[in-house]
Amino acid sequence: MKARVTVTLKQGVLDPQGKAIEGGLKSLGIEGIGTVRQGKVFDIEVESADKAKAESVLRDACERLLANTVIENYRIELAE
Amino acid sequence: MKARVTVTLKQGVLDPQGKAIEGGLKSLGIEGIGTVRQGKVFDIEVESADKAKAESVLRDACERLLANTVIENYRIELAE
Amino acid sequence: MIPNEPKITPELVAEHGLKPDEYERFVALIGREPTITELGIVSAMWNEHCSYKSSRLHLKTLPTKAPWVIQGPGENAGVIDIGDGLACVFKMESHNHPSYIEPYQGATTGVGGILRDVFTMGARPVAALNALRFGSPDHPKTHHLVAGVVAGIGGYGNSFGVPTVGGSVGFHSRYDGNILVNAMAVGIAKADEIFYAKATGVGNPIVYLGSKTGRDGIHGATMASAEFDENSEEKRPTVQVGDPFAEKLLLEACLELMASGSVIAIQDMGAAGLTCSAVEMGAKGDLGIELDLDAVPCREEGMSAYEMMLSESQERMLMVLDPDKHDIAEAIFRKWGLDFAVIGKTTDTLRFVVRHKGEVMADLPIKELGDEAPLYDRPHIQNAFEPVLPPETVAAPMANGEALVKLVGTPDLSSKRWVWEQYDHLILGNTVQTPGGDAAIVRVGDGPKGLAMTTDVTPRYCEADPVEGGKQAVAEAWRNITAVGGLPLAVTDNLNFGNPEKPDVMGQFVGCIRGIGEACRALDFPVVSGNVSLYNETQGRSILPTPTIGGVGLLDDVRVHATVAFKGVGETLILIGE
Amino acid sequence: MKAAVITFPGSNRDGDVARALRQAGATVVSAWHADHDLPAGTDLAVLPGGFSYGDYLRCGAIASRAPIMDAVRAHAGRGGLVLGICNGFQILCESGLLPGVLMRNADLHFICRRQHLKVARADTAFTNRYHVGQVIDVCIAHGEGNYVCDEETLHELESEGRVAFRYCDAAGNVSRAANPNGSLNDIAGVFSEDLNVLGMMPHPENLIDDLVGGVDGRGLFESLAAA
Ligand SMILES: Nc1ncnc2c1ncn2[C@@H]1O[C@H](COP(=O)(O)OP(=O)(O)O)[C@@H](O)[C@H]1O
Repeated sequence: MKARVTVTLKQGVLDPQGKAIEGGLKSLGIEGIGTVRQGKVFDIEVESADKAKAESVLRDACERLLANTVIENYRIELAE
Repeated sequence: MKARVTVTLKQGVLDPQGKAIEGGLKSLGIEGIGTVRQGKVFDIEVESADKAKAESVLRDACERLLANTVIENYRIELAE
Repeated sequence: MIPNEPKITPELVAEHGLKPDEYERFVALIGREPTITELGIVSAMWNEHCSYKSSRLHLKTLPTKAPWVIQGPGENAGVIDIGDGLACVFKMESHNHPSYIEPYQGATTGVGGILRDVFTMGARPVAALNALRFGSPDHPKTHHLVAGVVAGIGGYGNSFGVPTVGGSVGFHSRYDGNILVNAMAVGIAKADEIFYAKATGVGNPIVYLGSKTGRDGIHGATMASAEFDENSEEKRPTVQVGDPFAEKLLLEACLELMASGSVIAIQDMGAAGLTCSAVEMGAKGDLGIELDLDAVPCREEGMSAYEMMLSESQERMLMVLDPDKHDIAEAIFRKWGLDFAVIGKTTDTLRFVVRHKGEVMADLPIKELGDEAPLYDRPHIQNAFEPVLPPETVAAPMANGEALVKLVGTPDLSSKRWVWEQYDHLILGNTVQTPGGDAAIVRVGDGPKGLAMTTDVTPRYCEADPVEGGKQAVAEAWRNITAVGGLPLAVTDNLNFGNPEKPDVMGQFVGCIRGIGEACRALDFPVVSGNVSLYNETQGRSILPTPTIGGVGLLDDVRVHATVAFKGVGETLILIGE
Repeated sequence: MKAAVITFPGSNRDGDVARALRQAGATVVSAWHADHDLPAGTDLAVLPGGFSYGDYLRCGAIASRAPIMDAVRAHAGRGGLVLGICNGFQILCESGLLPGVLMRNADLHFICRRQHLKVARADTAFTNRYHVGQVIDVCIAHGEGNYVCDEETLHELESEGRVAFRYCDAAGNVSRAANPNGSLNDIAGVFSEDLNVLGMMPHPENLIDDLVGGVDGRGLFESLAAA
């Protein structure tokens, strides 16, 4: 089963990446861009065909490695 | 308008980071994970309220900075 | 008029870490009930970290003077004269608690803070060191903490562009729930171009520099702020995120600005950011300060005065500017892409006045905020000493070889290469002695002078006998510097202990300081800066007493130095000392 | 030889490379990322190491779009010399002046250590003080030095002799074990088609002094100073 995990910074946490990218876009003369916040996606093959099982494996992976839950949120989507 | 840009590595491009994460998950004893590919998301505020306009600004941003189109694909989603 | 919302309750006072009698003291000082912003301000000024209320009395006993000391403790960093018109500026600081919560960001912001302390004084950082203590290697959290802290220290220093040239790493189960991350920075400045925090002149602009202010690191009493929605899906994290890129720009902009002659006084925004920096600048200069928070560059919308005054957002500075140089200063900051805003002015009222949206949110006597902070002579006792073991009662090892292998295999004595290879220790091209020697050596500019530096402490000695342990830490730093050929000049310290309200912990603290003082006096090795970190304990169990000593020495000709490596076959080994 | 060292926001080895060039006898001037022109008379444009824009998007990505880069492109187009070290190499790849990309080190850690390199080509303006096969001892300090390109490009680089240096051990053996970051074919540096642009991950500028580790980096700067 294919899954996508999206990890984003919690609200209020400074995002130096996003800030630098904003600046980069401005200096390229690209107009009309407000704030930018950067996150990560992980496209993951999960061996299990059982949705609930796959989700629990991914949750474990997020909590323990993929996301830094002190400052990041994560979201798991499973492909149909 | 809020938008999300997702940048992922093209198929066939090596992803050392994804590989290392796979290894990391294994060594944590998390079972049932196949390949992992890592990408980026950008949550962007676009000033324009016009969808077509916003999309063209974002496309420009992707082509010129956000994605390295030699190795990366991008996808633009606009919030309703 | 001063808005009095919300009402100050005993719970709110407690959430701000103030004891009832401390709060009484504050009310008596200002003659009325404080506003929430004022409560926030005093909680920041009177906490242990800013006021040194438990340690001040004892720190005063340390020797801080010598003919080569230009600036002792009390400024952002200590300054010593190294000849040829140059000064060495250095300090060490802890970031223990944040690093336990989020090791990567905790370590980065620790490194960022100490680098700022050094370049605020006009010095260009030339080296960084660190002293780390982790829990037992088998503890489930240790692996994650080590990996995160080391990556964070490297992540910040490497990007900022300072070589991380030395440090120490140790493991002990007493740090399981409370690791230590002590970071030291060393910089070089012209001896007659050191910048201080003392404001001068009435009506001079107070300028805000660097990154924008967010809600980072606002502790404890966040619920006190009107905007905070307790039901919001996530509790706002209080973790600060370091931005070494912004800091690098801030460094270059500040040094350029200082060279332009526009800076009257400057102070970095560290703990309790705007509050501590503004109060210190005013109080040191016998001046009042007025701030208008509407001008503060904010990263988030709807920030209250309370939040702005307590935010610990990183990579920010406060400065008193020569009013005639406004345009020059602004141009420099714009060039480096940093925020620059006049947010207030100096006054002759000796009041600290904070306005927001046209209202006065705080109006406090500026000198008393620091001078009248509580001062405690906390009770201290000396734990019973462990009996000294006569050597003959310790069984000789079965085989020396085996014993050696066992020793070499212990975590504390293992190779630290994995750690220091993640630090750029070669940038700037002046690292004469890389990690792996007794002390690091960094050439000063194109030479011939060099600086030797080291961080040392052996916590189990300090636990067994605080006075002797304190002395030993100083002596080891001294020896490490002399061993590479340096003349030891001065130290910075980072005193990491448990809860000072416990007499036995306070006893360790007092004992170690006495030992450090005695050794420094005997060796003519004054303490020019330092940091105290108390309340390092979890579930009532305190860490080992860990007074880290950072020593700095001078090599007049850096080409003449010693290294640990054997140079050839058949050389004579000589044992020196008892 | 007049070398212009370009400072981007976040460059941090600009001083180091300027020192190495000066010591080798070059005239060194500085250039600013926001400038539209290189200083008049520039023979060599240098993109130094560092973390331009924090390396926050992709290493070198934002810097590669800076105004000065148009001037660098034009300079290279005229056959002018361009040297990119570490972050400079990343910027050159992002700007299209060199093929390929630099990805995270295979073990994901930043690595700073001494590193041996094997000189793969010595008949260029950058490397003529070395000889082919020579093993030099410099240092690396990077988190993203894993050189990756597609097969076709790799074939081109190899068949056209455009690899400048490869990672090797002290004895000169090029091998996976001596490769610190996982880069393809152990590539540590590559040339442009006309051999006038060099990008490399290691830092020869930090090995120009016996007191600070050795002098194996000097050859590069002496080659350039004489060019
Ligand atoms: N956290 C660290 N950061 C940088 N260098 C370190 C760190 N820890 C240890 N080192 C370096 O590794 C070497 C050996 O460290 P250590 O085992 O503590 O040795 P010693 O007890 O001889 O000082 C020293 O040169 C020291 O500077």
